Amino acid sequence: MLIRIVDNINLAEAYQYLQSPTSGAVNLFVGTVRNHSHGKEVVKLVFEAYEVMALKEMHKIAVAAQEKWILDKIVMIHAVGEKLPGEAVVITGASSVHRKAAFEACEFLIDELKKTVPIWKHEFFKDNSVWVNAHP
Amino acid sequence: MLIRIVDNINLAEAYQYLQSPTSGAVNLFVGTVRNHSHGKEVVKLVFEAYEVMALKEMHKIAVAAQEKWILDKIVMIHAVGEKLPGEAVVITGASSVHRKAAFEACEFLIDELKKTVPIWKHEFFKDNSVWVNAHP
Amino acid sequence: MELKLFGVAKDIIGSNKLSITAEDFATVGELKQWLSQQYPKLQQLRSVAVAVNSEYAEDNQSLQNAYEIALIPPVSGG
Amino acid sequence: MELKLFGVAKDIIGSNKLSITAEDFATVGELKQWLSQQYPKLQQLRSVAVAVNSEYAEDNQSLQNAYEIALIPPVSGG
Repeated sequence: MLIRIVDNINLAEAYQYLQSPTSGAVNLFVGTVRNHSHGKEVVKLVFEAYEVMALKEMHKIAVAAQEKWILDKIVMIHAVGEKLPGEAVVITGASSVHRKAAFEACEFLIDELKKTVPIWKHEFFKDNSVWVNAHP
Repeated sequence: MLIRIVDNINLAEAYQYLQSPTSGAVNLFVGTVRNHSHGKEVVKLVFEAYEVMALKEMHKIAVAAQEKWILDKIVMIHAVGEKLPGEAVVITGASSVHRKAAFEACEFLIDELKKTVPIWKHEFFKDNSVWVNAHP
Repeated sequence: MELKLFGVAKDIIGSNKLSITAEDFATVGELKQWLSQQYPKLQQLRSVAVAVNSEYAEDNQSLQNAYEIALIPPVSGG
Repeated sequence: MELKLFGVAKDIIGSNKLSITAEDFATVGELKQWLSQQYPKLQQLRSVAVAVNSEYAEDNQSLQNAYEIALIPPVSGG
Protein backbone atom coordinates (compact mmCIF):
# COMPACT_ATOMS: atom_id res chain seq x y z
CA MET A 1 0.00 0.00 0.00
CA LEU A 2 1.08 3.55 -0.79
CA ILE A 3 0.04 5.86 2.06
CA ARG A 4 1.31 9.39 2.11
CA ILE A 5 0.77 12.95 3.27
CA VAL A 6 2.15 15.25 0.58
CA ASP A 7 2.30 18.88 -0.48
CA ASN A 8 1.06 18.14 -3.99
CA ILE A 9 -1.07 15.28 -5.27
CA ASN A 10 0.38 13.33 -8.21
CA LEU A 11 -2.24 11.25 -10.04
CA ALA A 12 0.27 9.60 -12.37
CA GLU A 13 2.29 8.34 -9.39
CA ALA A 14 -0.86 6.88 -7.82
CA TYR A 15 -1.83 5.13 -11.05
CA GLN A 16 1.68 3.80 -11.63
CA TYR A 17 1.65 2.28 -8.19
CA LEU A 18 -1.81 0.68 -8.57
CA GLN A 19 -1.37 -0.69 -12.06
CA SER A 20 -0.10 -4.25 -12.21
CA PRO A 21 -0.21 -7.10 -14.74
CA THR A 22 -2.23 -9.23 -12.30
CA SER A 23 -4.98 -6.58 -12.05
CA GLY A 24 -7.70 -5.97 -14.57
CA ALA A 25 -9.28 -2.99 -12.82
CA VAL A 26 -8.08 0.23 -11.22
CA ASN A 27 -10.45 2.65 -9.53
CA LEU A 28 -9.25 6.10 -8.51
CA PHE A 29 -11.07 8.77 -6.55
CA VAL A 30 -9.73 12.33 -6.60
CA GLY A 31 -11.20 14.90 -4.25
CA THR A 32 -10.77 18.46 -5.51
CA VAL A 33 -11.40 21.96 -4.19
CA ARG A 34 -14.80 23.33 -5.18
CA ASN A 35 -15.13 27.04 -5.89
CA HIS A 36 -18.41 27.17 -3.98
CA SER A 37 -19.48 25.87 -0.59
CA HIS A 38 -22.75 26.59 1.22
CA GLY A 39 -23.60 29.10 -1.51
CA LYS A 40 -20.45 31.15 -0.97
CA GLU A 41 -17.41 31.58 -3.17
CA VAL A 42 -14.40 29.65 -1.87
CA VAL A 43 -11.08 31.46 -2.19
CA LYS A 44 -8.87 28.61 -0.95
CA LEU A 45 -8.67 25.70 1.44
CA VAL A 46 -5.85 25.06 3.87
CA PHE A 47 -5.35 21.51 5.11
CA GLU A 48 -3.58 20.65 8.32
CA ALA A 49 -2.71 17.11 9.44
CA TYR A 50 -1.54 15.42 12.60
CA GLU A 51 0.78 13.59 10.32
CA VAL A 52 2.07 10.65 12.35
CA MET A 53 -1.44 9.77 13.50
CA ALA A 54 -3.02 10.42 10.08
CA LEU A 55 -0.63 7.95 8.46
CA LYS A 56 -1.44 5.36 11.15
CA GLU A 57 -5.19 5.84 10.69
CA MET A 58 -4.93 5.63 6.90
CA HIS A 59 -2.93 2.45 7.31
CA LYS A 60 -5.68 0.93 9.49
CA ILE A 61 -8.29 1.78 6.84
CA ALA A 62 -6.19 0.20 4.10
CA VAL A 63 -5.78 -2.96 6.17
CA ALA A 64 -9.54 -3.05 6.78
CA ALA A 65 -10.12 -2.77 3.01
CA GLN A 66 -7.72 -5.65 2.37
CA GLU A 67 -9.74 -7.75 4.81
CA LYS A 68 -13.02 -6.92 3.07
CA TRP A 69 -11.95 -7.30 -0.58
CA ILE A 70 -9.29 -9.16 -2.54
CA LEU A 71 -7.13 -6.30 -3.76
CA ASP A 72 -3.82 -6.00 -5.50
CA LYS A 73 -2.79 -2.57 -4.32
CA ILE A 74 -4.15 0.37 -2.35
CA VAL A 75 -3.32 4.07 -2.50
CA MET A 76 -4.28 6.78 0.00
CA ILE A 77 -2.63 10.16 -0.50
CA HIS A 78 -3.73 13.38 1.18
CA ALA A 79 -2.35 16.84 0.55
CA VAL A 80 -1.67 19.46 3.21
CA GLY A 81 -1.20 23.21 2.90
CA GLU A 82 -2.97 25.74 0.71
CA LYS A 83 -5.14 24.46 -2.15
CA LEU A 84 -6.99 26.53 -4.74
CA PRO A 85 -10.30 25.74 -6.47
CA GLY A 86 -9.82 22.91 -8.97
CA GLU A 87 -6.74 21.50 -7.23
CA ALA A 88 -6.62 17.90 -5.99
CA VAL A 89 -6.52 17.38 -2.23
CA VAL A 90 -6.91 13.63 -1.82
CA ILE A 91 -6.58 10.43 -3.83
CA THR A 92 -7.81 7.00 -2.88
CA GLY A 93 -7.43 4.05 -5.19
CA ALA A 94 -7.51 0.29 -5.42
CA SER A 95 -6.61 -2.30 -8.03
CA SER A 96 -8.08 -5.78 -8.28
CA VAL A 97 -8.68 -8.64 -10.66
CA HIS A 98 -12.29 -7.62 -11.29
CA ARG A 99 -13.78 -4.15 -11.17
CA LYS A 100 -16.45 -4.51 -8.48
CA ALA A 101 -13.88 -4.90 -5.70
CA ALA A 102 -11.85 -1.92 -6.97
CA PHE A 103 -14.92 0.36 -7.00
CA GLU A 104 -16.19 -0.75 -3.60
CA ALA A 105 -12.78 -0.58 -1.93
CA CYS A 106 -11.96 2.85 -3.38
CA GLU A 107 -15.24 4.27 -2.06
CA PHE A 108 -14.69 2.63 1.33
CA LEU A 109 -11.22 4.20 1.55
CA ILE A 110 -12.47 7.75 1.02
CA ASP A 111 -15.58 7.28 3.19
CA GLU A 112 -13.48 6.02 6.11
CA LEU A 113 -10.73 8.58 5.58
CA LYS A 114 -13.29 11.34 6.07
CA LYS A 115 -14.51 9.79 9.31
CA THR A 116 -11.36 9.09 11.27
CA VAL A 117 -8.15 10.47 9.77
CA PRO A 118 -6.90 13.51 11.74
CA ILE A 119 -6.80 16.08 8.95
CA TRP A 120 -8.55 19.44 9.13
CA LYS A 121 -9.92 21.62 6.38
CA HIS A 122 -9.89 25.39 6.84
CA GLU A 123 -12.23 26.93 4.28
CA PHE A 124 -11.54 30.54 3.28
CA PHE A 125 -14.28 32.72 1.82
CA LYS A 126 -13.89 36.34 0.76
CA ASP A 127 -14.90 37.73 4.14
CA ASN A 128 -14.34 34.94 6.65
CA SER A 129 -13.04 31.41 7.19
CA VAL A 130 -14.34 28.28 8.91
CA TRP A 131 -12.93 25.00 10.13
CA VAL A 132 -15.17 22.58 8.26
CA ASN A 133 -17.35 20.28 10.40
CA ALA A 134 -16.11 21.81 13.65
CA HIS A 135 -19.49 22.93 14.98
CA PRO A 136 -22.83 21.10 14.97
CA MET B 1 -18.35 14.74 -22.60
CA LEU B 2 -15.07 13.37 -23.92
CA ILE B 3 -15.74 10.19 -25.93
CA ARG B 4 -12.96 8.68 -27.95
CA ILE B 5 -11.52 5.58 -29.55
CA VAL B 6 -7.73 5.84 -29.39
CA ASP B 7 -4.56 3.89 -29.96
CA ASN B 8 -3.19 4.69 -26.52
CA ILE B 9 -4.99 5.58 -23.32
CA ASN B 10 -3.87 8.80 -21.63
CA LEU B 11 -4.97 9.02 -17.98
CA ALA B 12 -3.69 12.58 -17.51
CA GLU B 13 -5.79 13.79 -20.44
CA ALA B 14 -8.91 12.13 -18.96
CA TYR B 15 -8.29 13.71 -15.55
CA GLN B 16 -7.58 17.16 -17.03
CA TYR B 17 -10.88 17.01 -18.84
CA LEU B 18 -12.88 15.87 -15.80
CA GLN B 19 -11.37 18.21 -13.26
CA SER B 20 -13.24 21.48 -12.82
CA PRO B 21 -13.53 24.15 -10.10
CA THR B 22 -17.26 23.41 -9.74
CA SER B 23 -16.59 19.72 -8.97
CA GLY B 24 -15.48 18.29 -5.68
CA ALA B 25 -15.17 14.69 -6.82
CA VAL B 26 -13.64 12.82 -9.73
CA ASN B 27 -13.92 9.06 -10.12
CA LEU B 28 -11.87 7.24 -12.74
CA PHE B 29 -11.99 3.61 -13.75
CA VAL B 30 -9.11 2.15 -15.74
CA GLY B 31 -9.43 -1.32 -17.24
CA THR B 32 -6.07 -2.97 -17.83
CA VAL B 33 -4.80 -6.15 -19.45
CA ARG B 34 -4.41 -9.01 -17.00
CA ASN B 35 -1.57 -11.47 -17.51
CA HIS B 36 -3.87 -14.39 -16.70
CA SER B 37 -7.33 -15.34 -17.89
CA HIS B 38 -9.16 -18.60 -17.22
CA GLY B 39 -6.00 -19.94 -15.63
CA LYS B 40 -3.88 -19.39 -18.74
CA GLU B 41 -1.08 -16.92 -19.36
CA VAL B 42 -2.20 -14.04 -21.58
CA VAL B 43 0.38 -12.90 -24.14
CA LYS B 44 -1.58 -9.95 -25.50
CA LEU B 45 -5.05 -8.63 -26.31
CA VAL B 46 -6.09 -7.11 -29.60
CA PHE B 47 -9.12 -4.81 -29.60
CA GLU B 48 -11.19 -4.10 -32.68
CA ALA B 49 -14.00 -1.51 -32.83
CA TYR B 50 -16.81 -0.66 -35.20
CA GLU B 51 -15.73 2.88 -34.58
CA VAL B 52 -18.59 5.04 -35.83
CA MET B 53 -21.15 2.91 -34.01
CA ALA B 54 -19.00 2.50 -30.88
CA LEU B 55 -18.77 6.28 -30.53
CA LYS B 56 -22.54 6.60 -30.97
CA GLU B 57 -23.23 3.90 -28.37
CA MET B 58 -20.79 5.46 -25.91
CA HIS B 59 -22.50 8.79 -26.43
CA LYS B 60 -25.90 7.24 -25.62
CA ILE B 61 -24.49 5.78 -22.39
CA ALA B 62 -23.03 9.13 -21.39
CA VAL B 63 -26.37 10.84 -22.02
CA ALA B 64 -28.14 8.17 -19.95
CA ALA B 65 -25.68 8.82 -17.11
CA GLN B 66 -26.37 12.55 -17.28
CA GLU B 67 -30.06 11.81 -16.93
CA LYS B 68 -29.51 9.62 -13.87
CA TRP B 69 -27.00 11.78 -11.98
CA ILE B 70 -26.03 15.42 -11.77
CA LEU B 71 -22.57 15.37 -13.29
CA ASP B 72 -20.08 17.97 -14.38
CA LYS B 73 -18.19 15.98 -16.98
CA ILE B 74 -18.00 12.47 -18.39
CA VAL B 75 -15.12 10.62 -20.05
CA MET B 76 -15.28 7.36 -22.01
CA ILE B 77 -12.11 6.38 -23.85
CA HIS B 78 -11.42 2.95 -25.33
CA ALA B 79 -8.22 1.78 -26.95
CA VAL B 80 -7.97 -0.37 -30.05
CA GLY B 81 -5.09 -2.46 -31.39
CA GLU B 82 -2.57 -4.59 -29.56
CA LYS B 83 -2.29 -4.26 -25.77
CA LEU B 84 0.15 -6.05 -23.48
CA PRO B 85 -0.38 -7.18 -19.87
CA GLY B 86 -0.47 -4.16 -17.56
CA GLU B 87 -1.49 -1.72 -20.30
CA ALA B 88 -4.69 0.33 -20.05
CA VAL B 89 -7.47 -0.48 -22.50
CA VAL B 90 -10.38 1.63 -21.29
CA ILE B 91 -11.11 4.63 -19.08
CA THR B 92 -14.46 5.77 -17.80
CA GLY B 93 -14.78 8.76 -15.51
CA ALA B 94 -17.18 11.27 -14.08
CA SER B 95 -16.92 14.45 -12.05
CA SER B 96 -19.59 15.87 -9.78
CA VAL B 97 -20.17 18.15 -6.82
CA HIS B 98 -20.33 15.25 -4.35
CA ARG B 99 -18.58 11.90 -4.59
CA LYS B 100 -21.52 9.48 -4.55
CA ALA B 101 -22.70 10.55 -8.01
CA ALA B 102 -19.17 10.34 -9.45
CA PHE B 103 -18.68 6.77 -8.16
CA GLU B 104 -22.09 5.54 -9.29
CA ALA B 105 -21.90 7.17 -12.71
CA CYS B 106 -18.37 5.93 -13.39
CA GLU B 107 -19.41 2.35 -12.59
CA PHE B 108 -22.55 2.69 -14.74
CA LEU B 109 -20.43 3.91 -17.67
CA ILE B 110 -18.13 0.88 -17.65
CA ASP B 111 -20.95 -1.59 -16.93
CA GLU B 112 -22.98 -0.32 -19.88
CA LEU B 113 -19.97 0.01 -22.16
CA LYS B 114 -19.31 -3.70 -21.71
CA LYS B 115 -22.91 -4.55 -22.62
CA THR B 116 -23.57 -2.59 -25.79
CA VAL B 117 -20.54 -0.88 -27.32
CA PRO B 118 -19.37 -2.71 -30.47
CA ILE B 119 -15.78 -3.43 -29.49
CA TRP B 120 -14.26 -6.89 -29.54
CA LYS B 121 -11.46 -8.36 -27.48
CA HIS B 122 -9.22 -11.01 -29.06
CA GLU B 123 -7.31 -12.76 -26.30
CA PHE B 124 -3.99 -14.38 -27.26
CA PHE B 125 -2.53 -17.19 -25.17
CA LYS B 126 0.74 -19.00 -25.90
CA ASP B 127 -0.89 -21.70 -27.99
CA ASN B 128 -4.22 -20.28 -29.15
CA SER B 129 -6.51 -17.26 -29.24
CA VAL B 130 -10.19 -16.60 -28.51
CA TRP B 131 -12.70 -13.86 -29.20
CA VAL B 132 -13.86 -13.13 -25.65
CA ASN B 133 -17.57 -13.76 -24.92
CA ALA B 134 -18.26 -15.02 -28.45
CA HIS B 135 -19.54 -18.45 -27.49
CA PRO B 136 -21.89 -19.47 -24.69
CA MET C 1 -24.07 -3.21 -50.67
CA GLU C 2 -21.38 -4.12 -48.18
CA LEU C 3 -22.05 -5.98 -44.93
CA LYS C 4 -19.38 -5.03 -42.42
CA LEU C 5 -17.96 -7.90 -40.36
CA PHE C 6 -16.14 -7.78 -37.03
CA GLY C 7 -14.54 -10.02 -34.45
CA VAL C 8 -15.45 -13.69 -34.54
CA ALA C 9 -17.94 -13.08 -37.39
CA LYS C 10 -15.06 -11.88 -39.54
CA ASP C 11 -13.18 -15.08 -38.75
CA ILE C 12 -16.20 -17.31 -39.45
CA ILE C 13 -17.03 -15.66 -42.76
CA GLY C 14 -13.37 -15.24 -43.65
CA SER C 15 -13.44 -11.55 -44.61
CA ASN C 16 -14.09 -8.17 -43.07
CA LYS C 17 -16.94 -7.51 -45.52
CA LEU C 18 -19.51 -9.36 -47.56
CA SER C 19 -21.36 -8.09 -50.64
CA ILE C 20 -25.10 -8.39 -50.24
CA THR C 21 -28.12 -7.10 -52.14
CA ALA C 22 -30.21 -5.38 -49.50
CA GLU C 23 -33.30 -5.68 -51.72
CA ASP C 24 -33.12 -9.50 -51.39
CA PHE C 25 -34.11 -9.16 -47.73
CA ALA C 26 -37.30 -7.53 -46.55
CA THR C 27 -36.10 -7.28 -42.96
CA VAL C 28 -33.09 -7.59 -40.70
CA GLY C 29 -34.50 -10.94 -39.56
CA GLU C 30 -34.42 -12.32 -43.10
CA LEU C 31 -30.82 -11.22 -43.54
CA LYS C 32 -29.85 -12.92 -40.27
CA GLN C 33 -31.64 -16.11 -41.30
CA TRP C 34 -29.87 -16.19 -44.66
CA LEU C 35 -26.48 -15.59 -43.03
CA SER C 36 -26.93 -18.35 -40.48
CA GLN C 37 -27.82 -20.76 -43.29
CA GLN C 38 -24.79 -19.73 -45.34
CA TYR C 39 -22.45 -19.71 -42.32
CA PRO C 40 -23.80 -22.27 -39.82
CA LYS C 41 -21.00 -21.50 -37.35
CA LEU C 42 -22.74 -18.19 -36.68
CA GLN C 43 -25.45 -20.24 -34.94
CA GLN C 44 -22.91 -21.30 -32.30
CA LEU C 45 -22.36 -17.73 -31.15
CA ARG C 46 -23.88 -16.41 -27.95
CA SER C 47 -25.76 -13.81 -30.00
CA VAL C 48 -25.66 -12.09 -33.38
CA ALA C 49 -27.10 -8.61 -33.86
CA VAL C 50 -27.35 -6.46 -36.93
CA ALA C 51 -26.67 -2.74 -37.01
CA VAL C 52 -28.35 -0.63 -39.69
CA ASN C 53 -26.79 2.76 -40.27
CA SER C 54 -24.63 2.15 -37.18
CA GLU C 55 -27.58 1.60 -34.80
CA TYR C 56 -28.74 -1.71 -33.34
CA ALA C 57 -31.70 -2.94 -35.42
CA GLU C 58 -34.64 -5.15 -34.45
CA ASP C 59 -35.40 -8.27 -36.51
CA ASN C 60 -38.56 -6.70 -37.96
CA GLN C 61 -36.73 -3.59 -39.17
CA SER C 62 -36.68 -2.96 -42.93
CA LEU C 63 -33.43 -2.69 -44.88
CA GLN C 64 -34.83 0.02 -47.13
CA ASN C 65 -32.91 3.25 -46.50
CA ALA C 66 -29.99 1.24 -45.14
CA TYR C 67 -26.73 2.77 -46.26
CA GLU C 68 -24.51 0.85 -43.84
CA ILE C 69 -25.15 -2.63 -42.47
CA ALA C 70 -22.95 -4.50 -39.99
CA LEU C 71 -23.02 -7.84 -38.25
CA ILE C 72 -22.42 -7.48 -34.51
CA PRO C 73 -21.21 -10.63 -32.72
CA PRO C 74 -21.17 -10.60 -28.88
CA VAL C 75 -19.32 -7.47 -27.80
CA SER C 76 -16.40 -7.72 -25.36
CA GLY C 77 -14.98 -4.25 -24.89
CA GLY C 78 -13.71 -2.88 -21.61
CA MET D 1 4.36 17.37 28.70
CA GLU D 2 3.07 18.95 25.55
CA LEU D 3 -0.55 18.67 24.41
CA LYS D 4 -0.64 19.02 20.61
CA LEU D 5 -3.42 21.20 19.23
CA PHE D 6 -4.91 21.23 15.72
CA GLY D 7 -7.55 22.97 13.64
CA VAL D 8 -10.26 24.81 15.50
CA ALA D 9 -8.83 23.68 18.87
CA LYS D 10 -5.62 25.50 18.05
CA ASP D 11 -7.66 28.66 17.33
CA ILE D 12 -9.72 28.35 20.52
CA ILE D 13 -6.73 27.78 22.78
CA GLY D 14 -4.59 30.23 20.83
CA SER D 15 -1.51 28.05 20.33
CA ASN D 16 -0.49 24.83 18.61
CA LYS D 17 0.56 23.31 21.93
CA LEU D 18 -0.23 23.51 25.61
CA SER D 19 2.01 22.44 28.51
CA ILE D 20 0.25 20.00 30.80
CA THR D 21 1.32 17.78 33.66
CA ALA D 22 0.01 14.35 32.69
CA GLU D 23 0.25 13.24 36.35
CA ASP D 24 -2.48 15.78 37.21
CA PHE D 25 -4.99 13.67 35.28
CA ALA D 26 -5.80 10.05 36.05
CA THR D 27 -7.55 9.51 32.74
CA VAL D 28 -8.22 10.98 29.31
CA GLY D 29 -11.70 11.92 30.55
CA GLU D 30 -10.26 14.04 33.36
CA LEU D 31 -8.00 15.87 30.93
CA LYS D 32 -10.95 16.57 28.62
CA GLN D 33 -13.02 17.84 31.54
CA TRP D 34 -10.28 20.19 32.68
CA LEU D 35 -9.76 21.52 29.13
CA SER D 36 -13.43 22.22 28.61
CA GLN D 37 -13.52 24.16 31.89
CA GLN D 38 -10.43 26.17 30.96
CA TYR D 39 -11.61 26.73 27.36
CA PRO D 40 -15.44 26.69 27.37
CA LYS D 41 -15.57 27.23 23.60
CA LEU D 42 -14.39 23.63 23.22
CA GLN D 43 -17.84 22.62 24.49
CA GLN D 44 -19.41 24.15 21.37
CA LEU D 45 -17.57 21.75 19.07
CA ARG D 46 -19.31 18.81 17.46
CA SER D 47 -16.86 16.49 19.25
CA VAL D 48 -13.46 16.52 20.92
CA ALA D 49 -11.32 13.41 21.06
CA VAL D 50 -7.95 12.82 22.61
CA ALA D 51 -5.17 10.82 21.00
CA VAL D 52 -2.58 9.18 23.24
CA ASN D 53 0.63 8.12 21.51
CA SER D 54 -1.08 8.96 18.20
CA GLU D 55 -4.03 6.60 18.68
CA TYR D 56 -7.60 7.54 19.54
CA ALA D 57 -8.08 7.08 23.29
CA GLU D 58 -11.23 6.26 25.30
CA ASP D 59 -12.22 8.51 28.22
CA ASN D 60 -11.30 5.84 30.76
CA GLN D 61 -7.80 5.40 29.38
CA SER D 62 -4.88 6.25 31.68
CA LEU D 63 -2.30 8.88 30.79
CA GLN D 64 0.54 6.90 32.39
CA ASN D 65 2.93 5.79 29.61
CA ALA D 66 1.68 8.65 27.42
CA TYR D 67 4.58 10.17 25.52
CA GLU D 68 2.46 12.13 23.04
CA ILE D 69 -0.99 13.58 23.67
CA ALA D 70 -3.10 15.47 21.14
CA LEU D 71 -6.52 17.08 21.10
CA ILE D 72 -8.53 16.00 18.05
CA PRO D 73 -11.39 18.32 17.07
CA PRO D 74 -13.86 17.05 14.41
CA VAL D 75 -11.84 15.84 11.43
CA SER D 76 -12.60 17.16 7.95
CA GLY D 77 -10.08 15.66 5.57
CA GLY D 78 -10.89 14.53 2.05
